[in-house]
Amino acid sequence: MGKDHHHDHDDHSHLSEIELRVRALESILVEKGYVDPAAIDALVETYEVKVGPRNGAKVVAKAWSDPAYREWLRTDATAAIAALGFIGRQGEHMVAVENTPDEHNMVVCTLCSCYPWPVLGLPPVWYKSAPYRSRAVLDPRGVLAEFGVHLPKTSRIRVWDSTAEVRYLVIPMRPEGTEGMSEEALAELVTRDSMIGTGLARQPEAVR
Amino acid sequence: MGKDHHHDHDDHSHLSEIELRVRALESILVEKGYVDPAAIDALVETYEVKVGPRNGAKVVAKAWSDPAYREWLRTDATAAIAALGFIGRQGEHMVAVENTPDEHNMVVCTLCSCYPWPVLGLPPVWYKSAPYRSRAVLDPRGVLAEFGVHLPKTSRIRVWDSTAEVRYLVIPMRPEGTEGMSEEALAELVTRDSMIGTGLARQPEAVR
Amino acid sequence: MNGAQDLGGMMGFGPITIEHDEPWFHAEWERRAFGLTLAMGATGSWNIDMSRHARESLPPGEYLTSSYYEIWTKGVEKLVVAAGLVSGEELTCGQSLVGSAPIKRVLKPEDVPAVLARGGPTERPIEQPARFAVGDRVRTRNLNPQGHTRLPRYARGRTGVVELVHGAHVFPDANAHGQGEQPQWLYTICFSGWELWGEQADPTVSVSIDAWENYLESA
Amino acid sequence: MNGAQDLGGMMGFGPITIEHDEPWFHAEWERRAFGLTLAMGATGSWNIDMSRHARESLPPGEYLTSSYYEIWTKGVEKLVVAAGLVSGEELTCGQSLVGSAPIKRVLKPEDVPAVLARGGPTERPIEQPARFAVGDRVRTRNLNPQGHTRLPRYARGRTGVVELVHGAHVFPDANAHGQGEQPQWLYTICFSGWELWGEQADPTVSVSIDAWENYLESA
Repeated sequence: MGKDHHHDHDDHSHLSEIELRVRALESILVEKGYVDPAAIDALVETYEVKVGPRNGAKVVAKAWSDPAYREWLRTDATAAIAALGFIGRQGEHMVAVENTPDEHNMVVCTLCSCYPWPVLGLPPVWYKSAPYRSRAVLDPRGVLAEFGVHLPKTSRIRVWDSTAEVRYLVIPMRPEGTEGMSEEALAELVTRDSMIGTGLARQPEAVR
Repeated sequence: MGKDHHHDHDDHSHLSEIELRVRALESILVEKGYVDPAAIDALVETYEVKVGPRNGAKVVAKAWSDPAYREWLRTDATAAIAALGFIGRQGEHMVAVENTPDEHNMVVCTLCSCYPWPVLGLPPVWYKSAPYRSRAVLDPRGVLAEFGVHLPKTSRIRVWDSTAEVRYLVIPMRPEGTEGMSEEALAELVTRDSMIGTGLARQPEAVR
Repeated sequence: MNGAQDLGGMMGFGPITIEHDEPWFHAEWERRAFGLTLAMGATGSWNIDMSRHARESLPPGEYLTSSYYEIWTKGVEKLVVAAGLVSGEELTCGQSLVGSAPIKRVLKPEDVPAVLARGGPTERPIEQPARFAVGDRVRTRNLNPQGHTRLPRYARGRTGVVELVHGAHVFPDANAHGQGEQPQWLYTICFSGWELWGEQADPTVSVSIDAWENYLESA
Repeated sequence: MNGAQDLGGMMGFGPITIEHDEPWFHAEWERRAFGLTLAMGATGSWNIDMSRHARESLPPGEYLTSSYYEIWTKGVEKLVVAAGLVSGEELTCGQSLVGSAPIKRVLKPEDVPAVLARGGPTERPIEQPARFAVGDRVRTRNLNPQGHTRLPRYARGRTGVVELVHGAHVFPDANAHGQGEQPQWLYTICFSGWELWGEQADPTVSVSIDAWENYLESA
């Protein structure tokens, strides 16, 4: 329909418009002294380099390995996660929810993009997108299938819509055959998606 | 924000894109023999020249003047309207709803643009627009105010959302001081908006 | 479907733009889009419920940023492709590339008045008696079909009163998907503003929808 | 508000686009938009609820056709104008035209780690005891405010069970509009899929929202 071509064209002109717009906004805010551009650099660096889902993987691996920590995580996730050094913005009030053979947990923010930054970093584009936000609460089984996750038909699916400042971390099920693995090795099995609930932990074979 | 300029630009390129698109579609359909361009001309001419809200105004004026017709309109609007020659597409199943000092009727189609073509012609852009469709059912009083209609706070407002193939014609209240006026003169007082319910009939002074 | 067409109760669209002395069409292409939509409709290649579904299943962002006759045009494009009358490639390159497919009928200019006068009545005789009568309290079902429906979201799971009984009419939820007309009793159901919008609603407002029997249960 | 941000249960957006090895940012302007949104947030000129409302009150068609950081950028533009920090004219011509307005604080790069670590906790001590306890059946109110709310449309007027009690938290519906924090008890309310989406819903699904006490009544 001449449509794809048109869309490509749109995306390009769009990008340059928004580039100009962001540049203008930053220059105004900097010129007025409201924003220090070096602070922007520091913010970006924090989330591009320092904070990411490896943090959450450590939390999960510890919960898999240490029953006392797991219990702490269940009863006071904010404190248990803070004990590993993961604190602050968009993780002020944490709740950990545990998958079981009977129940699978999945997290969404239908109203915006709430996501536990200190343990997972910034959300992926799909998490913030209309297709995910619209369907996660209506058809979570269909959404999971798109992620390649096919649960038994009898498994309960529990969706957590993050409508307040509470942030949810899914504790995926520990894969079979991982007895005796170190926390570090276990952490390798914990994917970002498994902590959102759109994936499962990897099998140990997959990382060997 | 450099925004208005950009939008203007968009609208222009947009218009030409859609112009090309409609032209291409028509030429394909004509070339394949599915559509006779003269039939398109005839359809357009019908609704641009022949069918419009003067039809509905005749219905309303007759209802104001003739109690038997008014009763027929109330009980079988499709037949009563057909008796004046207004029949067919988008008016197959008509219901007339009468305003009273206590209750004001207003028509919308929240799901698309259902509208009684044989009596009102094609709907105005605002009737088909998101602002009207979204708010007519939630805040009809606010919508009426935007049309300059300020009802007493105690007046009931009755909104008809045309979700099926039934089409609604509002019979506005007959203005005071119109006793003895001919049907033809009365029809002059009946505006399109008064038959949708976003207006009132004009006062006789206004047309003198 | 819970698409962008289901606008009742949405917010954020701004004021209503009222155009004085509005022309019936604002550009020549609108005339052609209007006429070709009706002319193609008259070929009998699809029904009105399929047309509506073709329009409402545009991606929501596209639906809300397209003008009215743009939506109609995109709807016809989808319909002719789905009906096998035109290929996607033909639309892309803007010209007919292969012969035409069989078509039931072609609207001739001289038949326009008769076709418009006939319209498309949707009332059908059915044997089953109406389940509800004027004055009955009914509750709309909370239906969320992926396909076409004429039960708007704002009126689902709400209790109202039967105000009119319209006879049995073609059921759009079936007819839009090639499942036949499956006529059902059609009712006007009136709800209080409170029931629809909660305790903060304007107490003078009531709103009705026209609802097929399948949308309803006794309340 | 019933804006385009309220996406739960909508249809028609197509499949989820999953990007493997997705970068944190897809263009330099996204980095800047992200950083300047957080840096301006740190000035204390508005709160997070005001930010969310600025974004969600974009016209729905614009919201749905803007990328994520475009929405953030447009949000900041609205907020700086509303706060009197930048004029619409300055945004239009893309440069500062007059002196700056007073501002509470400016985020320095060396303070970034501490500011992020502190975050913005929303729990507040209140004297009033919680009205509901874990296991209580509650019904969400059917609220349709013109302003900000965190009660999504799909979960209004629905009966569920209190699953968690989170303490009292800042009430966004007030805080977004400069009416103070008005902290209230916050609960996780769990609903069956049937309750939310009707009898045709997947019986294995349940969905929770986090709901402030004002959103709830006993059921």
